[in-house]
Amino acid sequence: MNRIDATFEGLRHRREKALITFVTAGDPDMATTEALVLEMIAQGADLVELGVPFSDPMAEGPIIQAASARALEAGATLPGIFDLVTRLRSGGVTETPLLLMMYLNCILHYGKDRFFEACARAGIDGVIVPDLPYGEQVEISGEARAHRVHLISLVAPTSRDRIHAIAQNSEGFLYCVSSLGVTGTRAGFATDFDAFFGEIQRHATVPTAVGFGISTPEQAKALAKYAEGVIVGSAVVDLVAKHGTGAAAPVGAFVKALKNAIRE
Amino acid sequence: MNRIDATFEGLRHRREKALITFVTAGDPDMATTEALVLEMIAQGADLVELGVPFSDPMAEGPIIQAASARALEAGATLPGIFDLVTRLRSGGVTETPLLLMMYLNCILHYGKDRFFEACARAGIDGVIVPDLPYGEQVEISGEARAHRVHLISLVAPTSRDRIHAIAQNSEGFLYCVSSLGVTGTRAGFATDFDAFFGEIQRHATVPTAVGFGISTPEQAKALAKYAEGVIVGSAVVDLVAKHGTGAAAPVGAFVKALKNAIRE
Amino acid sequence: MTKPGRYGEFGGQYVPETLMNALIELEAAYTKFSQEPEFRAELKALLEGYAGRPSMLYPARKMTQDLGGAQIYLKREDLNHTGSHKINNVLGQALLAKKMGKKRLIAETGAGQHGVAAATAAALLGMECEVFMGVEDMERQQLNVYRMKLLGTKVTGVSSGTGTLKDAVNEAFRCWAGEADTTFYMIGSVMGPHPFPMIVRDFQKVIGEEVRAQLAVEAGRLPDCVIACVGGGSNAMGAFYDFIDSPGVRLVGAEAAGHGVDTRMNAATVTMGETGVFHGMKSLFLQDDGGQIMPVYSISAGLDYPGIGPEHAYLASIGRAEYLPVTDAEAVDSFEYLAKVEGIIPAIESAHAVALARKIAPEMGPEEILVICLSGRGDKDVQSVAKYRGENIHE
Amino acid sequence: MTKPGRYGEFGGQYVPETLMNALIELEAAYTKFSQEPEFRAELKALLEGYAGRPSMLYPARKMTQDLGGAQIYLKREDLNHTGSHKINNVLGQALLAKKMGKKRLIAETGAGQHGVAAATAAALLGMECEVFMGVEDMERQQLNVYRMKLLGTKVTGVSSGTGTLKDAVNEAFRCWAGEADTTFYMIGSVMGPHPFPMIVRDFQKVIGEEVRAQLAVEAGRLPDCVIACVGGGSNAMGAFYDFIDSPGVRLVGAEAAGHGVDTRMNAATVTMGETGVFHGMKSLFLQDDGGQIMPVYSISAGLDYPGIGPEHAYLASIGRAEYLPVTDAEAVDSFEYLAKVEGIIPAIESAHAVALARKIAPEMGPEEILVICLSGRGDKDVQSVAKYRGENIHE
Ligand SMILES: Cc1ncc(COP(=O)(O)O)c(C=O)c1O
Ligand SMILES: Cc1ncc(COP(=O)(O)O)c(C=O)c1O
Repeated sequence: MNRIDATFEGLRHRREKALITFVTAGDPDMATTEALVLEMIAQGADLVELGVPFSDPMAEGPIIQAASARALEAGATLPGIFDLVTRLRSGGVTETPLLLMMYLNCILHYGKDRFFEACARAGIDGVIVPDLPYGEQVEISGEARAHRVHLISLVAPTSRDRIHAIAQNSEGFLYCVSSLGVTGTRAGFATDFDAFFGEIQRHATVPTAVGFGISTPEQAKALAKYAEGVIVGSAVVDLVAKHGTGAAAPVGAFVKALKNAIRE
Repeated sequence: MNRIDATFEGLRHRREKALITFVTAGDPDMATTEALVLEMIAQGADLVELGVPFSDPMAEGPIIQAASARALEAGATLPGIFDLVTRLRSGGVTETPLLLMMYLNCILHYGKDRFFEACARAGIDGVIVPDLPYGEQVEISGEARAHRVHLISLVAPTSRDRIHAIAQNSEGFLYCVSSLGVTGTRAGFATDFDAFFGEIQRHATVPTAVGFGISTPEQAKALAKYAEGVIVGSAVVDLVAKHGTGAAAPVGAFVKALKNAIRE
Repeated sequence: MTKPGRYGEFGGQYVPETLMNALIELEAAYTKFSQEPEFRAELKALLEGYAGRPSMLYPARKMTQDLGGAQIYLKREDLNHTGSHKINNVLGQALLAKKMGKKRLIAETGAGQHGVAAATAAALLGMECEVFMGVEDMERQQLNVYRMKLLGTKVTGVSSGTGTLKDAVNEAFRCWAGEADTTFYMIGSVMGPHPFPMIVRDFQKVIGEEVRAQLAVEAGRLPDCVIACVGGGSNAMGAFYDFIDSPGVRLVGAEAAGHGVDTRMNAATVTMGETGVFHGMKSLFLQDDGGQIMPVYSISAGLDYPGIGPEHAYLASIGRAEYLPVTDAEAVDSFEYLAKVEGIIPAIESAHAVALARKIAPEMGPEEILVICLSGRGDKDVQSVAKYRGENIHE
Repeated sequence: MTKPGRYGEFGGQYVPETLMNALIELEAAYTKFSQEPEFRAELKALLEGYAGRPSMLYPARKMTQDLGGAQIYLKREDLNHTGSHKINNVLGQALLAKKMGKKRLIAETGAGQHGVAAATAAALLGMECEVFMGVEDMERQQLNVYRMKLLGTKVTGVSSGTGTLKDAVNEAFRCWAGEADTTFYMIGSVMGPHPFPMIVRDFQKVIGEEVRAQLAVEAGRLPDCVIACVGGGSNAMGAFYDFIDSPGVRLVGAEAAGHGVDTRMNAATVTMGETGVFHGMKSLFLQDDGGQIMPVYSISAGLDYPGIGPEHAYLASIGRAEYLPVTDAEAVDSFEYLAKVEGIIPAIESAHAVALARKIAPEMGPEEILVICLSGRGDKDVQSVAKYRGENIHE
């Protein structure tokens, strides 16, 4: 069983919400990323997304754009990230699902089949491709499935008629975008969550997780009630930007606060 | 009798050619111009042209353009030039014809009638207006005649069919332009002088003088055979440019050489 | 074309889910309005009564004589209002936006050509407009920035990435993702996710349609060869489209080879690129070993784009059109050539097409016809050509 | 007109005798060729097939609505090849020169507009060309100098006088006087000695003739008012001429008032000038107390001339046309206005006409028609307007 499915099943049994955190791999270097992943898991992260840096992260706001640029500048590559994942898996991270968040071109360039094979070998459980909307997923869904890597679907408040189909055809979990625009931290949300999640939950066949713009424990708590999981990205990356190689401690504290907030 | 007519008559009696020299009035200042006129007459100039500086001397080459600009810069004005002429006339220049060479706009701006009256009063015998070709002379010929000032006509190698009419209607002397283009010093002449002067002399009712580009005694001598007079301008002005307020001596020597050359 | 939005394997809609609804809405609106006689009449009125269409098809007699081959015609997009073919597209898109009830237009720009055109259309139709422009480009093209402001448009600097065109496109998509309900994104070439490549091509295909009609009158027949420069590919697609189904018409795109395709300093996408996905489309892109999009270079700011419209990638893949590289040196040479020979200073982009024509025309027969799409005028490029020639010019 | 070459007391041929033959030859050749169907057909072909005529008559609906008076039309000379009405004149004169068997063209230029047009015509017709330009102007307009060189023209600096347009005219006449047998002087406006004002007017009158024909179709009637800017006066004369005998058409010229007619920094010839003789013509000129030609000033290089064509002086003297001063401030304001309201960046020269229209249109009725001659496009002026507004722009 894919670790993502197992994790959500375990959480459901414990009546807990999943905390999903994100860091850009290789920002500021791979060693820091490794430490961050371990610390986040230690402090309560249930799933971890590793951002694969891309020159042109179209769906990202300034915080993750900058992290991506720093990682590329520092020499991050996809093979290097697979190495990191391999190290994490052999270093004790056996249960926590690890996902890659990355742009399609990097997958195509690496070779679709070769890519998913590498994912499976290293221990990647799912892939989030922000520029691969439902409808274009056939591009890589066959290869993903062949290697038992979940291709995570995203659904947005503007998905409207598409919500039904996306929800019904998702695997792992359904990434529910909590606000329009790009990733980043936000003071508030304009989305009508009751309506949005009402529609999603009517059709969802997998757990849901909400993300995009969640930056405080309070926001995490408020949104957790709509979904089975909460995703926090830019707020973590922002701490890495500020603390660099010494980010593990502040990130750990932040993750702990987030987990506490959604546990209550 | 107008001094121009009297002068050419006297020269004819003496079988001499007229030497007509030109300086820009007020270059570098009025006192120098006064000294130059006296010295040129002393060294053999039979008629003297005073250039009235104009902002845009369209018929002039670089030498006289520059002199014109210097004179304006130094404050030369038409009233100042009339004063100079008045001084010359009362200071002993009683016989030598003095002419103004100037652009039409300065005459019109001063007032045509007022202008010729001032000429007559100061002792100007003729006016050469390079931008008033035969055909437009009616503009001021009435006023000139009323004040007994000769309006000197110019004729050029390109005048062709016009030579006849210009020659027949000229007064004082006929200014025969020895080369195309503008005033200035020239190494040689492309004009077919035999043909040009043959045509002129067939129709001329007044003496002829040749000018435009004559800068050496040799050139003066060579051209003198075609006409009753030779006009030298830019070469004199060039000496003034070089010697400034001390130009009288070199200009005098040059004029003497010219007169000797056309006397032989 | 295989399915809507696909050109062979190329095209598609590779955008964040947040944008999908906007694309669907756009496609629906375009399908609806583009078939309405009223929309078509209004657009025609704008093209003829404002942009100055039809643009002249000019028989370049001296050039023809000088090259001694095919009869050369120049399709004079440079005579359009604002000086290039870009106006065709923005008038179409702005009108569509207005019909869709959008209040606000956004656009990306590289050197500023599309930005100025977009700002012009916005001013004319009385709409709010914001143009995204890389900070590097803003610094290099201050005059065009000021021009857009004169036209009432807000210019927003983009400092991410290389601070150039591709980053401006990224930022425009990001902005659009946040406010697609009120805002219309006017993309500048036949690129991006479906339906953009189709829409822009449809608004530009008037170029080729006019060429066909004008040549029918002038020469009673089709051209034998049509040449256009290719940045994103809008003027080329506009010039080619009407001839795709006429197999006798050779279609040639001029790519910017910058310092040469044997260097890293070029933008020759078809020659040097690989299939990939970027800016919402599957097409050919210049990429590095890791699949990162490469910084590109050309003396011509308008050709300085690491990708190409998907329909071009398709035409290249099936061999229907050829795409040949032209270096800076060749383009500058042809810029000077056309000025001297025909008294026409072409855009440096268009000079790339002229350069190919100078190679191809002499190999053709005197009864054959070659049409160059002169996509824009070169006033904007005089300074950089002077600089290229080592002359130091300030204004 | 009283006698050939005279417009009332204005006009004439006040040139050195050395030039008279050239003027006579020119008049004879013009009289001959301008009546020949072949010449007329060739010129028509150049105007339509190269310059892009007829130029559009554009109904400026937003401006009309904004001003709330007359219906405003813009005669779009800015869409011509090279971007202004100047091309009409140079194509006519260059063709005439060719017919006369001249090998060489010369021209004067101020900011470079006429020079670039002249160089263009020379390149097209394959003739040698030399343009005289004040050294001050060359320094200020390096791009246009380079543009002329690109077109194959030799640019000769004139350092005499103020080193500006009037000195360039002087020098062109001086040059012509020396080589009129091989050389044709293409003057840039309706100025200089007869027959130049007539010839240039004839080559520009197509503007007004087209307006008449286009309005007949559009509105079924004549305009009530025609407004044009006046430097030497060629675009204005071109726009006015066909309507002179239609007394219901009000003709208004916009003069450059620079910093104001109460300062010395202006070029408002009719408002502030006096009758005089300069550059071969009797007309109105700005002169000082001694009859010296005054240095003039305007933000618009194309209006920066101390005189006006003699036919304008005549129309002013008989009250058939009005000439009103427009300051730099008003012109810049209208430059910005037209950009924002219609998406058209006018030449700063033409912006003077727009400024008058903004005053006159509101006083007219909504059934009345006002035509502005938009003599050129404003790309060339963006930088100086930015500077005027205190923005520091470099390229
Ligand atoms: C004059 C001109 N030609 C060509 C291009 C390239 O664009 P496209 O390939 O979309 O025609 C540009 C882009 O700015 C341009 O300004
Ligand atoms: C665009 C434009 N308008 C007007 C003028 C003024 O000339 P004219 O009065 O002869 O039309 C110029 C001169 O350069 C010009 O470039």
